Amino acid sequence: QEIKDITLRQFGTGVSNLNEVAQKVKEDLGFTLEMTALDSDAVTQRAATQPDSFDIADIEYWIAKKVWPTGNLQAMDTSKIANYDKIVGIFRNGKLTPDSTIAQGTAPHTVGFTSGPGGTDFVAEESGWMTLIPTIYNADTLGIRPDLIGRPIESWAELLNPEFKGKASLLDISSIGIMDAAMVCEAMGEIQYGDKGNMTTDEIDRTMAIMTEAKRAGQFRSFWKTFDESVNLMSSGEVVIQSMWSPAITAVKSRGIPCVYQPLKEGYRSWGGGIGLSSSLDGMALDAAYEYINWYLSGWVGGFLMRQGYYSAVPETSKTFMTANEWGYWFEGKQAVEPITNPFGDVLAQAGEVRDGGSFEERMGKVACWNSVMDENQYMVRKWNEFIAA
Amino acid sequence: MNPRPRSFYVLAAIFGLFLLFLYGPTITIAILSFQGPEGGLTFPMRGVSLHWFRDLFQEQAVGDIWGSFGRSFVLGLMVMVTTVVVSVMGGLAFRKRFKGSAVLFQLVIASLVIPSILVSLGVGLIFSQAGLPVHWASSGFGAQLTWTVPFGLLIMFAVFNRFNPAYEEAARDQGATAWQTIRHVVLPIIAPSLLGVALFGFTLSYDEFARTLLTAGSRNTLPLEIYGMTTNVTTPVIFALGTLTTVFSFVVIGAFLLTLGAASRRRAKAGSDAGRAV
Amino acid sequence: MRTGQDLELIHLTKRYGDTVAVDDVSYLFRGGSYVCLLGPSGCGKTSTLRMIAGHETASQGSIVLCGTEVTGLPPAKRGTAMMFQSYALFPHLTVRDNVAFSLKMKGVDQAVRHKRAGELLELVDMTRYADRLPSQLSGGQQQRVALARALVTNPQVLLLDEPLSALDPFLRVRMRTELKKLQRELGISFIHVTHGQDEALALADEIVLMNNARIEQAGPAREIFNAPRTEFVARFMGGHNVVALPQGRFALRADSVRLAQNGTEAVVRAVEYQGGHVALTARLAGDQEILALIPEGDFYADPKSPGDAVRLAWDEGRLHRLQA
Amino acid sequence: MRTGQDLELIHLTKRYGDTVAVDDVSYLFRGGSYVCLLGPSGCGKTSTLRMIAGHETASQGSIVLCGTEVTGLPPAKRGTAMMFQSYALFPHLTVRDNVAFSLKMKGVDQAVRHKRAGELLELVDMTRYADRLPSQLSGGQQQRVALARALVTNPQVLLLDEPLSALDPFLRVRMRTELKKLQRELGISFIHVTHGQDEALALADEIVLMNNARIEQAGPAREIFNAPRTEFVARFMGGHNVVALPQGRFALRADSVRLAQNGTEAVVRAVEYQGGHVALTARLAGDQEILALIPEGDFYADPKSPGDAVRLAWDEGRLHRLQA
Amino acid sequence: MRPQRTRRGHLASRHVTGWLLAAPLAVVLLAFLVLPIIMIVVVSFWTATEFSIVPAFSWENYEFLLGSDVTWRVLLNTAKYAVVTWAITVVLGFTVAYFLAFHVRSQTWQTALFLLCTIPFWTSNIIRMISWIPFLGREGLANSALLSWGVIDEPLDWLLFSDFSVILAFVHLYTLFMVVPIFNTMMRIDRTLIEAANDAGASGFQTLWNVVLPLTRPGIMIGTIFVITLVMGDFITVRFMSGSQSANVGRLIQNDIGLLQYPSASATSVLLLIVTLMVIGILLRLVDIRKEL
Ligand SMILES: Nc1ncnc2c1ncn2[C@@H]1O[C@H](COP(=O)(O)OP(=O)(O)OP(=O)(O)O)[C@@H](O)[C@H]1O
Ligand SMILES: Nc1ncnc2c1ncn2[C@@H]1O[C@H](COP(=O)(O)OP(=O)(O)OP(=O)(O)O)[C@@H](O)[C@H]1O
Ligand SMILES: [Mg+2]
Ligand SMILES: [Mg+2]
Repeated sequence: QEIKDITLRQFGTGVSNLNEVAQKVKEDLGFTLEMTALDSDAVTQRAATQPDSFDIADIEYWIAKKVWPTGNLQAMDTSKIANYDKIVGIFRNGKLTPDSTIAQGTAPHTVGFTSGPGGTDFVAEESGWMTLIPTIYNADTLGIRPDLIGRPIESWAELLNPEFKGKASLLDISSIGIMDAAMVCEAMGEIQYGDKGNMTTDEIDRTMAIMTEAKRAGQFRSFWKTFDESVNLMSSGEVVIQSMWSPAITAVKSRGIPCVYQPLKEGYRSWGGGIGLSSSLDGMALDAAYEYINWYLSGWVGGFLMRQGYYSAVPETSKTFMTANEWGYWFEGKQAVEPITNPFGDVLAQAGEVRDGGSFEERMGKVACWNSVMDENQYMVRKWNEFIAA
Repeated sequence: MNPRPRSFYVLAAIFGLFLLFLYGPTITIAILSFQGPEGGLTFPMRGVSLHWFRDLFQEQAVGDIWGSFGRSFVLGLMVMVTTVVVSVMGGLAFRKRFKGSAVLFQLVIASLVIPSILVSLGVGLIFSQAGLPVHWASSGFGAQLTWTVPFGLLIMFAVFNRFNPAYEEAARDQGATAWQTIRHVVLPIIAPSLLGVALFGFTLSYDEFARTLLTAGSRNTLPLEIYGMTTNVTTPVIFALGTLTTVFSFVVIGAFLLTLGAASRRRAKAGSDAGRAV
Repeated sequence: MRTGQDLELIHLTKRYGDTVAVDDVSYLFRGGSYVCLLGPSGCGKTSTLRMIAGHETASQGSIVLCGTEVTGLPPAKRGTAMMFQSYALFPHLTVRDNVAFSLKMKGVDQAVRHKRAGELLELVDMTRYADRLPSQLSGGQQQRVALARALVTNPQVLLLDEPLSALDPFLRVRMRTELKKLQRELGISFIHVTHGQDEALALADEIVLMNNARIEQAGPAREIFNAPRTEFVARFMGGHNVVALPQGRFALRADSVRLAQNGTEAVVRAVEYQGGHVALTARLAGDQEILALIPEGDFYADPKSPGDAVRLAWDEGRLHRLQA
Repeated sequence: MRTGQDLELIHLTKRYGDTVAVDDVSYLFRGGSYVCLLGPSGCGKTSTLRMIAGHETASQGSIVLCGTEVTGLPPAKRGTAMMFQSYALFPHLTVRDNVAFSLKMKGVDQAVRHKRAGELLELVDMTRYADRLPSQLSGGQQQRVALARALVTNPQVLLLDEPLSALDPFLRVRMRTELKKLQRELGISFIHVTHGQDEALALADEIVLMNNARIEQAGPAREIFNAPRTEFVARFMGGHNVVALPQGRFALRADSVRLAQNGTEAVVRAVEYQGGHVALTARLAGDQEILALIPEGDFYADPKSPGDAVRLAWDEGRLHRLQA
Repeated sequence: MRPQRTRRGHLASRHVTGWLLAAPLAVVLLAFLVLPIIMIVVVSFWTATEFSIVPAFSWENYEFLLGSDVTWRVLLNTAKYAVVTWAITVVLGFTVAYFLAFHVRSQTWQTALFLLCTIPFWTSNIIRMISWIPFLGREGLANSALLSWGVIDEPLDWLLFSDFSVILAFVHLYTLFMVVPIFNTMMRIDRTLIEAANDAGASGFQTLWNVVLPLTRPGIMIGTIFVITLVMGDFITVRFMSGSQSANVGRLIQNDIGLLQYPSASATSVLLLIVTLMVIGILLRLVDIRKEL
């Protein structure tokens, strides 16, 4: 059997399951990568219950907290990963720079390592066995339509500002949505959380009470669950302020609609994604999978994703696949010197514009919390259901 | 022929509005599919072009429309054939009023009314607990059958309620075996209804979402794929797909009606002097 | 006078759940005769015929055709053929293919079976229509095709369930002549179910009159009409009065009753013109109704209307004693 | 002899696309008479009746009832009522509610309409069944209910489309007596569509015989039977031979033909027993077929079989000259 | 073929061939309906961790489910959607079926108009659902049309992401399920009954109310069964069209599934199953489906 006969089946959400990546894999590595895009619920569900239906899972770190203990994924030997040392600190020891504080929530490094091959636990330090290889990550904040709002927005608290009644929206993925809600409540000064990533039942109750009241008052136009919904809500003018993902804002902008990724004084809510290997993967296919991971971290994909507004786990390697202008704009937060385009050729920014939120350090250095799975997760889910049904 | 009463025009207007309502989304889709390359899924229109129709035949950023279309199509055909076969056999069986048929009938009704997500969940659970791999052609196929087969069966009930058993007796009288009776008499006579069952089975399967959701396995059917595509920026390309589907359906149905018309005209011609003699 | 072609029913019974549709019927149908099974609705005619055809299993008893017990055989193995009430022509097959159907089932070559079908269509004078579909034929034409289809298997007995009921009266009379002619030419037995006594009288060599799942009376048509055994037979065959006299009940043919100067007093109730005759219903003292069939000429020489008083007379010799 | 109750059709025409179903028919139905519309299938009887009822619009011409032009009026405003062939009883309503239906439509109180329905059920002798559903009635009973329902509106004209065709022959004869009786009692017009000439003869004061969308002949029943105007009438009414002689075509009643020692030579073709008579069909030289209706006694004194040579005779005076 | 086959033999063969013919049907239903439902019932008594289900008997799921007022609120909401959708589809479906059955005269036209109604259903439901946003949204076709006609001054918000839009989508999706059985029953109404009513002086509306409607009841019942079950089991329409702002039972189940809470999802499913079967059970008492087809 030759490597070009191998087919690896990868699934994930449409965020990173891009066909261009598969094409490039075919070109560079010779084997076939089959991409299946699913919605986020289905991703979790498949990773947790159908280990035979995939070879590579492209999931988020907080989901790993649920999926890893099932044993459906296998630990990865860091020694086989060429660029391991160049992976940003966030995914290794939690610190962007040696003196950063670690944000609240399920920080990626806390679920990034396991005790060894076959392990279903998490260990705090770099054990040499990784659960997921980080791929992309970003910091999220509120997206706004400056043309329809017409004034500066500085705080998460604005989401519940009655001024935007019927024109606000929130993410309806409970684990993430509650974080945004917590950011809002904290910004309003209503609640002081011990750890937003791991709330007490009391904190959950109070958060949901505030949100429920706002919902009943008609604050929200809609909730969204998929990337595309958030884009449509924003670009159709249904909503002028909502919690949003950075590339979604980019997508709205690429249609020529003004939309701002609004840095806020309370900081960002952040997330990271990574790829894991199915435990049923072995032999040549496993070798191919390692080859794929190494390739993934070697820069091309990083550049490709960075151009859409994500960050690469190994920025250094990506740099070689980007122009100085691009690197300056996307990573260093500098003014563009020429028009900036996304990988599909759509112009996103003209010369002279700067990226919202600034440089990599400015963004990722101001993470207030990570998407997470709480100890009181089940309780939180039920409360969230109540909120939706209210 | 009597002149049409006033109520006809009122009802015709209501029917027209109903059609307009049914086609509302279809029309929106059609309009939006002709946007320029900057177009999104919402109004206002951004340019006018055939860009998205061209794009439909190229690879998308996310997902594999034609691959999943192929799977949906194959699955639709599998479901269609199975539905026709199973419901014809079932329809024949129920005419025999065998012991236990009442219970089986209750099950058929249950299958029809049980919420789709339960079937999806249940089949998914069974497969995962039994350690079987879920696949659109196994678990997905089965889950869809719980919906199409009862429908097909109901149609077969309607058909056999109107089927004159004298045809079968005549065939038996003429020395046809049980199988020959079915093959040469029953099936040809009910063939038009079978076409209906087939069409129905295919349509229901082709657009089935809930029952396939937890049972499709590693590869998506078209509805799942489209749903999955919404986890990234979806472009008017899915509207182009919708428009193309609609045009295709019009062509198919138009052809069907023309054949029907031609057949009846041919028949009318052949029998023009029927009833004159004797 | 048994022949090799006889059809015999021996203690034949048919039950549907609690209903007894045919109750212990025994009868010998002589080969080559035209027999009508006659009786009111629900008396078991169809059930009997279908048991003979093999489309219904007998609950008890047996059926013997040409000396062979056929009770358990499938329809096509019995030497019978059936013509269905609504003809049951296969709507998707042409006239020719309908007729050739049984041959096709036997695996006969197309050329051979088309030739044979052609012969039968010739017999029923339908050659011209061989390529039509049944829906393109009139009722009478359909009937002939059905006949041809039934005869293609060379049956010893042809079974017909109300073959004429779907036709209009004009056609009905014409087709019954043709049926009778055909039976005579072919020399096989026809068993014909009907509930029209005129049809039975016109066609049958022998009438089997059923009532309540049993045979009430059987015999040549004239015998049944002239010598009804029971009141039921007399009433059902029509044209009879049933007169209650001290000596018992008697049947009196309506055409033996006449208007006379000296006779029993009666009051006219209804007058029906029937072409050659007038049917006059009158009530005698004691609420007895009498039907008189009076030749048109006689009646209109001195016409009566409902309400008129008349005198009716008949010969004592025309009274036929009824057994029940 | 016009009365105030007359129904008149004036140049009435009905077209369905290219087919002309009723072609320029004019006729005066006298009030209080029983008229049968007779004719072969497709001749336009139903179309005529439905135009009178108002269920079909006339393509041309007009309909005048009791001096009022009703051509454009809705059915219920015409003073006609219709009894449908298959009765068209509302299956979800009881017998009483069926009869009371039109009163309910008028907004009549329940008590009043039930009383009136009761009277009509009394009239047709169906009081006992008032609470049944139609499906729980026999054919004859359903017919009476349909009759009661049609009569509840006190129509001047009752229209009946083949009212007896769904009944078995036994019941048919009984019901026709009742229809006639009822018409006489009510004194209103009945227009009764049928394609059975025996039915028409038995019931009608006047027969309107249609053919090919036109009236072929109309008049009292006896006149039609005894003096057919055309060959079509003679053949359709039955019991007639049409004889071609050098002087022209003549109708000859079958009961005027007798077997005789000295008569025209003929060969027996078919013999049909008909109860009191035997219908003997024989062929004369020159392929002319003659039907002879011979009294049973005479025939069986010297029975004939198909193929026998016989001699047939008739009185010249019985020949009736046909106009076409 | 034995010449003397006994009555019993014949009977037995009827049951045997019956079951042989029904075998594929029985297998499908057993494998993909009965077993899964049993599985759901069993799992509803298990417990779950974050990531897997634990086969240990427990009432916990039901305790929570039946103890929470969310359940009841959601159930009520589900019922509300079902009832409102039913009411609208029955009126609309009846009207459309009435038009097709009684006013469209040729069968070819009936077929053609019917097929015309089905064409939109060939486009994926998801695509159609997405397209409601540009149709009903603030800047959508409906609002811009109304604005340009001067009917309204401001875009209507309640056209989208509201109970209105949910019901609208349901009506859009399921009216045809009402039309077909009603049409089927209507076509079997003897046309002379209408004439008889006419003859009795009934106006068009009186005929409709006193004759057509009662006789169409079985069709309405069958349509009702379809619509009620489809709405009760739906989860995707409610989510899309309410902008995730309202919930029905289906969504609760789907949420639980998304979070891998299978036992809890199963318990909710069992509840939904019981409610659905009860409603349908009642409806089935009012109509004999097999006879009415
Ligand atoms: N399949 C059946 N199941 C139950 N009862 C039946 C069945 N077929 C006939 N019967 C009953 O058996 C009796 C005789 O029926 P059959 O059809 O033989 O009567 P028939 O003489 O042919 O009547 P008709 O003149 O109305 O055709 C009737 O009471 C009928 O209701
Ligand atoms: N609705 C219609 N559309 C087209 N042609 C019709 C229609 N109704 C009747 N016809 C035609 O009009 C002619 C007369 O029909 P009508 O029903 O009046 O005949 P009929 O004398 O009642 O016949 P039958 O004895 O068979 O009932 C026939 O040729 C028939 O085919
Ligand atoms: Mg019968
Ligand atoms: Mg007619």
